Amino acid sequence: MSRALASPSLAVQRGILGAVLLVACWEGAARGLHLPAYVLPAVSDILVGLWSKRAILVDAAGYTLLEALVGYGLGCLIGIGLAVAIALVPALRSAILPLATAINSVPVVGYSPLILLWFGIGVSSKIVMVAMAVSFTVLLSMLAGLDRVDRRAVDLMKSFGASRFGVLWRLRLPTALPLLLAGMRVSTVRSVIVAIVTEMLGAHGGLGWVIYQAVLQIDFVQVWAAIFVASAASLAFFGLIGFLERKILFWT
Amino acid sequence: MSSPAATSLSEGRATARSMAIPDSLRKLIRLLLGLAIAAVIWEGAVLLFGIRPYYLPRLSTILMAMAATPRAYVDGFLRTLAETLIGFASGGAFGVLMGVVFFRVRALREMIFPIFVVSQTIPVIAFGALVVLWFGNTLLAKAIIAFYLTFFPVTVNTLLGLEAVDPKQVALMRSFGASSRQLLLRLQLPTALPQIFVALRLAASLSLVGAIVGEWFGDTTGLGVLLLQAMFTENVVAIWAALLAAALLGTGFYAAVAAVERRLVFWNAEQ
Amino acid sequence: MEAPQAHPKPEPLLELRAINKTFGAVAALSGLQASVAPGEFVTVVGPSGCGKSTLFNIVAGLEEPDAGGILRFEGNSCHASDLLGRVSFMPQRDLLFPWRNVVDNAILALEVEGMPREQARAKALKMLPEFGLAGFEKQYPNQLSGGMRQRVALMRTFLFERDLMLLDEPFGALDALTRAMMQRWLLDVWQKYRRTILFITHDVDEAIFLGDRVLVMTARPGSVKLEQIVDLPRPRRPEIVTSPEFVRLKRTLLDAIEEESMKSFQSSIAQEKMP
Amino acid sequence: MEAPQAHPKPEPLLELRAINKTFGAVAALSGLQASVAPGEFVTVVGPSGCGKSTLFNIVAGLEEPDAGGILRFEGNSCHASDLLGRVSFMPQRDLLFPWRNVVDNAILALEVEGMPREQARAKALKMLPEFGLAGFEKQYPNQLSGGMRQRVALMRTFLFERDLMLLDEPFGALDALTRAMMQRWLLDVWQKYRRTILFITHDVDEAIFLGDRVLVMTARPGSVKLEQIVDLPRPRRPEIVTSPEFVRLKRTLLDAIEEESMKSFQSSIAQEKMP
Amino acid sequence: AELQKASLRLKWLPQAQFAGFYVAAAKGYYKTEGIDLTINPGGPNLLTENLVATGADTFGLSGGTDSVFAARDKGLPIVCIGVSHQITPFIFVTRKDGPVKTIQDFKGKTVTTWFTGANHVLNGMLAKEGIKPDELKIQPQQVSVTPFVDGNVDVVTATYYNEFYTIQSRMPKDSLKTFVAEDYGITFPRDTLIVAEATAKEKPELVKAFLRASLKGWKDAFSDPKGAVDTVMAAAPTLDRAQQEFMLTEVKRLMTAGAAAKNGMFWIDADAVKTAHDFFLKYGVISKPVDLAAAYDASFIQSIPAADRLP
Ligand SMILES: Nc1ncnc2c1ncn2[C@@H]1O[C@H](COP(=O)(O)OP(=O)(O)OP(=O)(O)O)[C@@H](O)[C@H]1O
Ligand SMILES: Nc1ncnc2c1ncn2[C@@H]1O[C@H](COP(=O)(O)OP(=O)(O)OP(=O)(O)O)[C@@H](O)[C@H]1O
Ligand SMILES: Cc1ncc(C[n+]2csc(CCO)c2C)c(N)n1
Ligand SMILES: [Mg+2]
Ligand SMILES: [Mg+2]
Repeated sequence: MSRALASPSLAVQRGILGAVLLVACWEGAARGLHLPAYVLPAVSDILVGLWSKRAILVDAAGYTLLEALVGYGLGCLIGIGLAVAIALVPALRSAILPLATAINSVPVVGYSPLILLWFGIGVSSKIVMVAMAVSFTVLLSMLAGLDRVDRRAVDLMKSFGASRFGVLWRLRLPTALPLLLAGMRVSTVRSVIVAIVTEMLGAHGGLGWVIYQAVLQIDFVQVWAAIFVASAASLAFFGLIGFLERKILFWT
Repeated sequence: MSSPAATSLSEGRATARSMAIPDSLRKLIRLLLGLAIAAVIWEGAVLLFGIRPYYLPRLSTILMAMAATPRAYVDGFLRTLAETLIGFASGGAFGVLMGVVFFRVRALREMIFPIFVVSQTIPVIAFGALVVLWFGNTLLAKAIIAFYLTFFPVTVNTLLGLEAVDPKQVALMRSFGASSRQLLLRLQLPTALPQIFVALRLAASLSLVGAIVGEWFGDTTGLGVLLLQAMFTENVVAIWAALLAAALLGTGFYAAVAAVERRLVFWNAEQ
Repeated sequence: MEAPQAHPKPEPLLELRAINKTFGAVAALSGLQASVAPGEFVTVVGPSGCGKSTLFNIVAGLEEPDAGGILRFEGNSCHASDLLGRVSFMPQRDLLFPWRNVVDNAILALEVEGMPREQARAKALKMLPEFGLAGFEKQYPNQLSGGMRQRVALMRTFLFERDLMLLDEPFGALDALTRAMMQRWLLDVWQKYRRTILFITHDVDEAIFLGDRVLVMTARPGSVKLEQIVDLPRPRRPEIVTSPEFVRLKRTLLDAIEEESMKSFQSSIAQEKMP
Repeated sequence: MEAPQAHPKPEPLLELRAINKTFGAVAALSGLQASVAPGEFVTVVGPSGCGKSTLFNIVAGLEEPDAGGILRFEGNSCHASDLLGRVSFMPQRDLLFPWRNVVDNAILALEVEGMPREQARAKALKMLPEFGLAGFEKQYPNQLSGGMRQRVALMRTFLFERDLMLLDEPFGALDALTRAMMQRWLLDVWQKYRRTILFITHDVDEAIFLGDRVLVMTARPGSVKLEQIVDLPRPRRPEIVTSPEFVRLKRTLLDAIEEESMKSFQSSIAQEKMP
Repeated sequence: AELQKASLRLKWLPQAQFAGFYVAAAKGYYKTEGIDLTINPGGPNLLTENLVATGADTFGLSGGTDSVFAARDKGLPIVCIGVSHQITPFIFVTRKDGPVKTIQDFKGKTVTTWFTGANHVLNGMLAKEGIKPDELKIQPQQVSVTPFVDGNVDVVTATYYNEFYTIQSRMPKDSLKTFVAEDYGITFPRDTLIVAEATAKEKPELVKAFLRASLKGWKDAFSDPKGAVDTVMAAAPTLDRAQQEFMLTEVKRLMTAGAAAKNGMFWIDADAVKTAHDFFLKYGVISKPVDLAAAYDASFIQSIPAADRLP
């Protein structure tokens, strides 16, 4: 990490190099092999398409990001809350964990008919779906982090008369932070995806809706343009949490 | 091992040894009992509160629907299980491999990791046609989607675990003249193992998601097919039946991964 | 200053009787018997692996002894876990938290007690020079030397003011002078606040120099082999170590320890021969 | 047996000149100068936090000194990193791997060298009784006492047979007899295999008893304050500690260390007064 | 002779809507014609036109005339070789006792529809009545018809053979009112059989053989609906039999209506196609005129004796 901070510009340069190489291969393949748009459109065509549809895409991205962010926040709260509850009341573990696993082992999209039914086709169903997907990842990561604690350090805290909560707050939480934040970082991307996927099954707007429409109109340039926007948004989100992670975990 | 186990450890171990079989049996009984209670609550709640079957059908109705066409569920279960396993194994292996590669070759990491992140932002279902185009309606296609969903969390956690290794322990190994391969196998991977397993447990669920979603691209058997079928015929009982089958598969697989984890990561957390 | 009463008073602060503790197949303590009077300074020596740290874990409330033993604190029979929060305990390994700097590690116990952080920090900052840690308050544990880590752990324990202190080899990683200064400091605290101290060390000189009484433990399974009262006058000057009484005490204790150490090596050799 | 040459020979095994090492704002070593002859047993003492472990880290090849210093090994000028794998090093903290049991922790270095695991295990199992660890081969580190952990770390180092051994407070957590046995054992190994040993300790008796030469380090930033040749005959009997030469040496060394320790406390007090 | 490998990509999951193909396969009609046919189901986000154009599948039962136009408009090299549903399968459903009595009443109401083709039907009907789409609240329709059943939506889109059945089964008898495209002079034939241009050009015999076998399958399906549903349910056992039987009846009606009554199944009604095309062009659904002769090749279906085509 310290190394990364030492040469951020180099890291960025390499990242850009990687992206440029990828784009060059892509463009080369699409143009060189004369791939039709319904197989793989050229990046340049996608970018042109993106620019011409920018108004729609920006709108849609805002819509999707709103769902993703709210769902993400909610999911993190639920995940952390459940993990903390389990840490404070160990008896809850055998009640919550199998249930959470069972719920999570069904693809979120599997619930979509039920969730769409219960929460409607609007924003709230997407938020619920995102929150479900995020909360499990966060719960698992957080629990693993909480369990990673050195038993003797817990003993020490107990000898100071620390309550379960005291041990949790001063010892287990800091120990869990690296894993929790890694889980939260991975979840950023998932939250955007789940929002998009749910939108594809029924929505008033958003990138998923745009993609769905475009697929059916056989407009693959627009599909890719929307994907580009989604990627950019996810990346920014991922980067933000990664940045916070580095700020918070100064001791690692 | 968590902290409260400390004092009970010795006693627990002694009793466990003296009656090992009853202990595992007791666990099984407790599990079955838990399931039975949940089933009764479900059935009772629906009857008692008169929940519309459209929202939540009775469990017995669902089970009867499954019993009416058992082959569909058994075949679907096995097919999806196979896809999940292949996707999980390959995704897990590739994830760890990439974690190690990124850990060792920083330049590669800085170049490719962002692309991995980007790849994860692509919703596969937008590309159903491409998946069928490239991989056909084969088992492989589903396994690849499962793979695609699983490898990334494994890579992230592997990387994280490898980076969390105590530099003093690394220094010790290097003072023994350890090659970087030995460093990896003897110190870094074992240290990262708990973290890797967190991701693998997550991947157990994600690979099932991948398999099921993969079956939505024009397949004929699998839990995903049953789910889709039920979803679009608005057959709520069948939706729940497919959900239950998927939950059974997912929970079982998750439990298996967790059991392997308990075997492999046996040591107490220590700094 | 008068030497404190070394003989157990009618009502000891801590009383242990017939304490056993086994870990799986390993018997760590067996039939251990001891009592500590209020205000007493008791040092504990014994062969490595004989169960000293295990004893401390029990008295700190962290491990329950096997059923059948009797544990009394302030006259009341109790479970080990009842002692949690009533004893200030310094474990053998420092267990500093890597995300807390020196000061914040030191005030951990105070924070747990509920003291406002700033007040606790101010209190700790004042003590840093005495522990040779001035100027290091902002450092993190991975930036400290072994001895410095130990001093931070020690400070954390001192700030947790309880009647009974358990110190497990607190000066193990310190050089002679730092150790001497810390010893002096510890005696000050002990006398000023009349705390009761149980102190594990491998240094027999230290055990005699500090203690009212030295407990020598047997080889594993540990019990008390010898209770040696140290009736040297206080305050004790460093020169005392060359006094004949001191040397005599040291001889007695060394003999006892060596006999036990020998046993633990023999027993392990015997064990090795017939596994 | 003849006492080894204490004066540096024409070609020392290890030579350090003008070694500096700073960590951010903290200067750990400054202008350190030392040389070690092949087969020599050199002990190092000094105030806590003066840079002893830092010095060892450099000689073990784990940290590069600041630019400008000179480091020579077997007559060749080299980088610290060139020493990796050529020096057997025992760090101050035991650093046992929690997922390896006693035997497997002990054979770590052998495994790294490429010895088949079974062969390495057999070799280690034979040594367990000598380290008082017989019967504990299957235990995991969290089931060991502090002293036992240290002995496992020590064993791991001994099994890594190199000409130069660096031992950072190897006997810190051992009781008197175990320590004496380990000392005897170490001297045996040293004489039999003519290894060169650098040995950090806080116990001045130990430093004199073991060493051909004692290096006393200054307070931080560390350098060598005093090189005291110990010309006591070998083999040395335990009784030697009461001999007048021994006591004289001890006095000299203690004075030197205390002067430095005092400095480090004063400097930290000074620091504290004007931040 | 060697069997020739080929695949048929359906527009949706196995159900009685596709019974004829399953019956033909089960009875070995494709084999008799020298084809080793795999039937691949469709699904959400799978576009039959795309899979056929790229060669992933040989034949496709695709969305309908509208999606064939769109595909040709985007340059996908596919040809329609037959049209299954001769009349519009979509209807718009409202409550009899609700506020919507005529299509004029759609104004200001909540209407849900699929944006996969049904929306064009709706727009066409509205246009004929001089209603602008922004005068009503058109919302995307989700999988479920529950919002309509629950009264949260005024008008819902349905297929005769599927959603309409679901709605009827969940609401009182005769409580529904429907709006039918044909009543407003609009017909969007749907469920088109397509092949890649290359297949049409290079393997005309294969295409004909496929049509012959499929027609036989369909005729069998209509003459023995119970047996046909059995065959379909062998492929998808969890389906609801009653619904499938209903579906087959409705599909039969759609497939044999209009020009098919006279010319037989899979007939390409050039007039209906042209009307639909002109409509799409007018409303900008396609960017430029599509060469209808190239997009719709009736020669294959016409080469089959009329007796074999008539149900
Ligand atoms: N990684 C690091 N970052 C910052 N400062 C460090 C680091 N490592 C050591 N130091 C500082 O360098 C000085 C010397 O440390 P070192 O560990 O060498 O001391 P030592 O002589 O071994 O002490 P002890 O006898 O207590 O083990 C200390 O002041 C310590 O704070
Ligand atoms: N958690 C445990 N599980 C199994 N055995 C244990 C455990 N803790 C301690 N033991 C065993 O109990 C015995 C006593 O250990 P303890 O740590 O009390 O020794 P000690 O007297 O403190 O030794 P040292 O002086 O080396 O620190 C040892 O043999 C050790 O192996
Ligand atoms: C996402 C989605 N898209 C389209 C339809 C329309 N539809 C209803 S039934 C059916 C298949 C033929 O019966 C089709 C295409 C839907 N329900 N869901
Ligand atoms: Mg101990
Ligand atoms: Mg040190």
